[in-house]
Amino acid sequence: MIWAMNAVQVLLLILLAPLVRGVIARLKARIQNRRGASVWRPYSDVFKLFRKEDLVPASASFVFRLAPIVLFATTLVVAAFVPLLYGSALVGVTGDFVLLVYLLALGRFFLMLGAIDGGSSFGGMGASREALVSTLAEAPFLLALMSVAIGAHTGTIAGIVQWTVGQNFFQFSAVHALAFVALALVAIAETGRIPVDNPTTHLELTMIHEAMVLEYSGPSLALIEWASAIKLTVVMALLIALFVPWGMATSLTAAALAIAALVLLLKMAALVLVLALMESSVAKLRMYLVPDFLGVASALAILAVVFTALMR
Amino acid sequence: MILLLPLFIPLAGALFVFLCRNPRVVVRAALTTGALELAAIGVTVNSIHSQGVLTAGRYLRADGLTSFFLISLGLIFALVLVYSSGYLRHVPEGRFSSLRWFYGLVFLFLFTMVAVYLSANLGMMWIFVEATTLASALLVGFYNTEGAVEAGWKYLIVCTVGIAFALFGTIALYLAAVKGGVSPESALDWGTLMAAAPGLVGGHELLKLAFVFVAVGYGTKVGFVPMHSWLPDAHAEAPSPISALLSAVLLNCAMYALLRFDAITSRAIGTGFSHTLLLIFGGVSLAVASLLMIVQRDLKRLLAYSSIEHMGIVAIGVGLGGALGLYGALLHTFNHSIAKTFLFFTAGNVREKFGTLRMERIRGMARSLPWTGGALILGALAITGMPPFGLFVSELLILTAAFSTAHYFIAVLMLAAISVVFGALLHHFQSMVMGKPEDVPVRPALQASWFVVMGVCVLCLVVLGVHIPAAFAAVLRGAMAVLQPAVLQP
Amino acid sequence: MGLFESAAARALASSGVFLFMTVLLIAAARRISTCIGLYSLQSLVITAQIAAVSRMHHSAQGFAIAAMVLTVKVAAIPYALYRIVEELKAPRDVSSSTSPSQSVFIAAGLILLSFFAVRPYVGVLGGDQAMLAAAVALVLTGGFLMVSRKKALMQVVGLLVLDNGIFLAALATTFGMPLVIEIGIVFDLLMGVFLMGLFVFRIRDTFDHLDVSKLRRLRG
Amino acid sequence: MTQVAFSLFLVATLSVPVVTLISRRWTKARALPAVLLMASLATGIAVAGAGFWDGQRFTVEVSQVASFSFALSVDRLSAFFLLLICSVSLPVILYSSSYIPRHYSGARRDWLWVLLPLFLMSMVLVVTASTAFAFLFGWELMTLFSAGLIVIDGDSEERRHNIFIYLLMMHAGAAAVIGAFLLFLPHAGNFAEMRASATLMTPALRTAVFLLAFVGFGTKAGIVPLHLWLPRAHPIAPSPVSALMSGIMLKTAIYGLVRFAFDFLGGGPSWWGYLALLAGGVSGLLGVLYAISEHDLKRLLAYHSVENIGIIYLGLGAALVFMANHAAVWAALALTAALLHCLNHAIFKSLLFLGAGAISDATHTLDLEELGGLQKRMRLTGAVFLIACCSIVGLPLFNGFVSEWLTFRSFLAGSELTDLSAAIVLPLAAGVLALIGGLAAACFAKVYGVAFLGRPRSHEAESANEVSWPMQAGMLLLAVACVAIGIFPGMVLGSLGALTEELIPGAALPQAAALLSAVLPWIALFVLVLVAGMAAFKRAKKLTATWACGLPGLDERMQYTSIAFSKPLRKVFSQVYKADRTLNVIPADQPYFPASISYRSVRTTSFERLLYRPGVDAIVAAAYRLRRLQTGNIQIYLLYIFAALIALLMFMRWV
Repeated sequence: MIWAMNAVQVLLLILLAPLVRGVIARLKARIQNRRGASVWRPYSDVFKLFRKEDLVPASASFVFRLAPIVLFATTLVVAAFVPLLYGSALVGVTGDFVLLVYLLALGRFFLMLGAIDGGSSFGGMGASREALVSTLAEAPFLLALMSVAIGAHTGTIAGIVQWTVGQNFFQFSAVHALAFVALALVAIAETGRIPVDNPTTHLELTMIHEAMVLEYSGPSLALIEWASAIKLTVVMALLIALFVPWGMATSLTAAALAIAALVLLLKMAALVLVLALMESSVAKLRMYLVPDFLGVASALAILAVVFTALMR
Repeated sequence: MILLLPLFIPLAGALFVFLCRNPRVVVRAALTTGALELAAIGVTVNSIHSQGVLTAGRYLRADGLTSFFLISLGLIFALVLVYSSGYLRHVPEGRFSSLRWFYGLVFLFLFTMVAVYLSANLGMMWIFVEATTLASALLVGFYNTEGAVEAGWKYLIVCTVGIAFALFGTIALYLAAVKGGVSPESALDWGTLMAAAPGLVGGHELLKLAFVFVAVGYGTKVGFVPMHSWLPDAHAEAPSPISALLSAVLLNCAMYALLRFDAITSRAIGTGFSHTLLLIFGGVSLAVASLLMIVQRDLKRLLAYSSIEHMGIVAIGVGLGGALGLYGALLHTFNHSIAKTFLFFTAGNVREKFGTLRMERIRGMARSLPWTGGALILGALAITGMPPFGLFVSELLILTAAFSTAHYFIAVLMLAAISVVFGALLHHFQSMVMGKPEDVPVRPALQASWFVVMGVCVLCLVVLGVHIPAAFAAVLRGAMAVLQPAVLQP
Repeated sequence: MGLFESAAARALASSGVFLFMTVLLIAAARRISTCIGLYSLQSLVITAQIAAVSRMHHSAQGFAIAAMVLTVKVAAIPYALYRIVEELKAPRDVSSSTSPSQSVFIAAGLILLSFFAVRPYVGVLGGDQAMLAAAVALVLTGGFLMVSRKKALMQVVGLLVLDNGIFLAALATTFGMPLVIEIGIVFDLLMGVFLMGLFVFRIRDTFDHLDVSKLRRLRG
Repeated sequence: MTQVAFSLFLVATLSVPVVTLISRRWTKARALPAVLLMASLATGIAVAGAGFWDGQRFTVEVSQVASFSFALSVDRLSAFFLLLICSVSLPVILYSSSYIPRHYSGARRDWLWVLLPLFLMSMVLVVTASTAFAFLFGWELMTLFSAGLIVIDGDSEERRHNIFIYLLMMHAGAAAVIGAFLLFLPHAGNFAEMRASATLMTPALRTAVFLLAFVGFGTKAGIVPLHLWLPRAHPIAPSPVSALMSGIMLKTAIYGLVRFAFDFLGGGPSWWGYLALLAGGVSGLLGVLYAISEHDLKRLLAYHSVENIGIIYLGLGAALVFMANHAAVWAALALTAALLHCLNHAIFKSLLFLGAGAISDATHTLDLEELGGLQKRMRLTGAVFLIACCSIVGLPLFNGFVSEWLTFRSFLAGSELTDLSAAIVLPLAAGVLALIGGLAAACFAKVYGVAFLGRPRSHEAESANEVSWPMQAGMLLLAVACVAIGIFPGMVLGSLGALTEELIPGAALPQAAALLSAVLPWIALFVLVLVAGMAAFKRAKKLTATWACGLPGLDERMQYTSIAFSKPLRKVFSQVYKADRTLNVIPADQPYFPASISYRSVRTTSFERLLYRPGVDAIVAAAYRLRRLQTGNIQIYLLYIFAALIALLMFMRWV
């Protein structure tokens, strides 16, 4: 029963991910007074790409083709960490935040290699910039998660969520606020959204993620796109689960789950809206302002950790 | 009467050598005499260990300490003779600097040193220590070059002045003994003094005075800073075999005299004063010598300073006192003698092949002279107390003594100084051995004698590094038993 | 001032005064040969003292020593030194780094110093204070000569004076050491002087001068 | 039984040099030394395994023949490090058996085969010694033999300078180690005595011992700022030797520190731990930052040794802090993490150095800017190098991750401590570790990407070929070890737990073991997913040219170089590098076209400049000042004597 539940959660994440992306795109378009594409557009993109053939640069080695698969696989496992409707997850029971962070790092590492393997200057540029961002993002990511974990006296995501559900929202410490902001900033950097990176840019010199995948096509590109969609959704779900898990089902009854699903949808919608608003109101940062951006995140994360220690 | 043997053989050898004119005969005679002398020493040592203290008349005496120093003397001397037979092939014929004179003086030198070891009477001992200076002065000036003459003069004057103070010290001790109720004619006999020492407490001040003078006097000969000034000059300018003798035997000889006095003094008025003095001298010598080694330009001068450094270490070992310190110190004198002989022989080769000892002119020995270069590196490792060579053991022993008696300052000083020395030697030798040989000298066939000598040295060093033979340990214990009748041995 | 008086008085009282005079004169002397002569004189005084002391103690040994000292220190060594000076055919001034007058005053100062120095030991060492002081004074001036006089030979002379001092000290404190020892010491001295003479010649031959302060090839 | 096997192992290893010299002229027996050495190492592995997994203890006592009390004994700790040495050096020797003959001939080859076993022997001596003398004996020899191995590789002014620095720093470090041992006197006979006497020591003495050990072993381990020798000495050795030095020799220092801090002293005040944490953090960060700025592969790897030693020190520091706070369980966790990282680093770092050797073997260069596209030309080498990169970066599925994960967990556990400072410092240390990990990832993405991926940047890289099979086999073994430990850490963790329980009284290793055993299956699942994915998406692929914005003539020189790749990070952390850049522009008559611009960016030497130079200069200056006292003037010399006499007489009056 519970396993099935967890499996459902993962499937939900994987399948809904492109939709989330589509919704964000559509919302942004509306905010910018454009009609925008259909919210199902990402699905059709993925399917189309899967049907196309794989163009591989002559100079590339097996790493080039391995990279998207690894990226996709890691993202899947990460997806299996996060509780959505019920306070448990496939890996979430035992998989702790360190593993989560490092799995993402694994995927990213291979994507960077794949980008370099392309043999063009853009791939190298993208990888180099990705290296900068991810390097600086890793510490605040871990620290923010850790501050929460310290509060919950456990390292596993599901454990943290269960603990948080047990708490009262209104007597929440500043720690969570700090950690939340830090994690949100990191999430933006991780998922390559504005102001750190612009997923829809067509100007090579400003790209990070897009520059890395410039050489990819067909199924490989499909995997990458889907993976990044899942990553975005997972991170959002993670934010929700860690900081506003209330409304999750406490018992495995259909009613409870239905309510939980509804609540989750609302939360997601709110988060999407915020994201869309922000992305259309903020300008992308210059490359060398990103460190400052992440510096703020780090500072907040450190404060969060220190406060957890002080406020025991 | 056995004791007369090691005394007369060198005298006879010297006489014979002086008389005969044919150089080949001279060398043979020298080697035979050396062999005989070695045998005589062997017999003496053996009978010391079978019968205990030997005496001949009132003025000759040999005990465990004697035997220990005689052994190292005999060994080094044999090595030096063998090496010289190959080394001194072309000597400047001149007054006092012919092959005859060389061997003649060498044997006189040997005689004086053996006499120092065998004399029962501190006055006698003084006379012969002074005699060593006289016998070796001409050898130092052997090459008769500007440097040699200058070095010889300085050696002669500085040491004589120093020794003069030692005489005053001896007199003061004599006085103290006489006042202490020892009969005047036997008041300089070491044995008697040792026996009477505990009763000499009356002459407290006097004994201190005596020891100060003796320390300065014999210390000059040992090469303690600041009385060391003669040492680098003499070692650098003398022929390499003589440098080896000076560094490996003469310094020990002076140290032996000092040990005798130290034993009496510390037995009479406690170890406090004399050992503090030795620690001071040792520490200063160690520090100054190790620093000066950094800035040397001449290979043999460098080695000379390293001798000062090691005498400093020995002094520290003695000064730390206790069984461990003394054991280490004695062992260290032996190890140092061998290692330093080894290095001076190597330096001799370097000089012969490169015609200079200026280190900046010597490059790329690894290519041009692989054996000599290798020997240089081995010697450096040995002298800096690296395993598996003997000095590692003895230095560790002395350090152990320092730590276990909580002389942390001395210990730190010693560790630091050893590191500095290591750096200095590494810096100098590395550039000599490595690099491109500027002018590759014709690689001359090395003497078989050289290989023999070097082989023996390395063998001794390594053996003493990994395992101290029981017989040798017994000798060491015997020597310590003489100096510290009270202290129980390790 | 009183101290100087007392020092002078004691000195007069004993034969030490002669020694002090020789010391001062050597300090003042301008020519090597003068110094040698003064050294011989000094040794003579010491011989006299030995004789006196051994007369007091009725020791035949003492007389033997006296005789030996007479032959070696009063006759042999000075003669040998004279010959060396003759042979060398070198300028005979002592070429001091201090002017004669300065040297005299320094020597006088050293004599005073020696009186101070021996005072605490008189009790311990026993013996006549004046003689002790004289001994120390000889040692000090010997050292002073060796440090201040540039001529190689003068260093020898200084060494001899220093040695005289120690000899005298031995005499003053213990009435001479066993004969054999004394003989050995004197023999050493003889050989030493011989060798030094030898080296003086070598220095002359190799450097064409006798100025030891210029022997500075080996340093560092 | 094991004792006999151990003695056999020692004798066999020692016999290799002899065999080498005997069979020098005998061309048929070229492989003999290697084979013999590998056989003895296999024995060593067996012995060590028995000691480590079964916890057998035994002693080989040779005091009666030695000049000092001299005994070798193997307890779990020794066995662990013995296992580390043997199991890592076996593949390295296998590699060398082909590498050495390919690169060295005649006397140099013979010397290598003489010195290699002796070097290994000295390290074995260090980790199995149970008396101070035996330890120091091996300690000094280890330095000498490694230096000898470096010297063989060639000779130049720079190399000589590097060797000089290496030997000098090692000697100074050894002096500190000697001090640390001798402070136990009079109870320094053997380790058991020292352990017993440590409890009776005064706190001051214990602190002195710890600090001496910390400095002495830190010098060998290469913690900042004592790391000066490491990036100088390791790159200039023959590649297999670099592997041994970086992989194993550094670990002997960790062994020493663990012996002292945990076994003898049994922990101390918490500031010891903070000191270790500080050293670890600084070493880790600066090590990886310096590494990023390098493009000489071996020097880059050497700097990464500094980084990984830093990570190990973080673990040790955490353990010390926990012990000071009486949290034995967590201390065990942290110590296990540190020890496991020792093993992991030994494996992947030697693999990386062997890979570097293979690269230089194939392309005759180690400059990243000259490489590229090797993956297609050296498939196996590339693959194992990739595995090594993943391991050192600490990515899941590879061994590096396991130890780093344990370290993270121990940091998290730090928040449970009641001591506030510990509860703040330890979790923050996790941030430092995360930053280190991120930087390492960037660095190795650069290394592997630039060296093995994309298009070849030089003709040598273009014409590179796969290396000989023994070299491949050696590297493959290590790579397998990386993955095996990465997926099934239980193999070593159990016994490591037992080991830490021996070292830390009252400790047990439940959490870590439980957590890991819980995490493991999911990692395995992840592997399955990965494989399945690969199988699923085997689709038709078509080779094309790289996209060049529709323009022709995209050539390999347009790829990102290693310098370019690391530029953003170097810009962000410019404070670290700032010290040694010099840009001098010589202006000409026209304002915008200067006559010449020369830009020079030296490898960082700020420590040398600020820390070492002044000290060395002071010593040398003192030496020259003393030299002036030795004026050739004999009269001055006499004056010295008189002065000494007077001084002593006065001294006498006082005493």
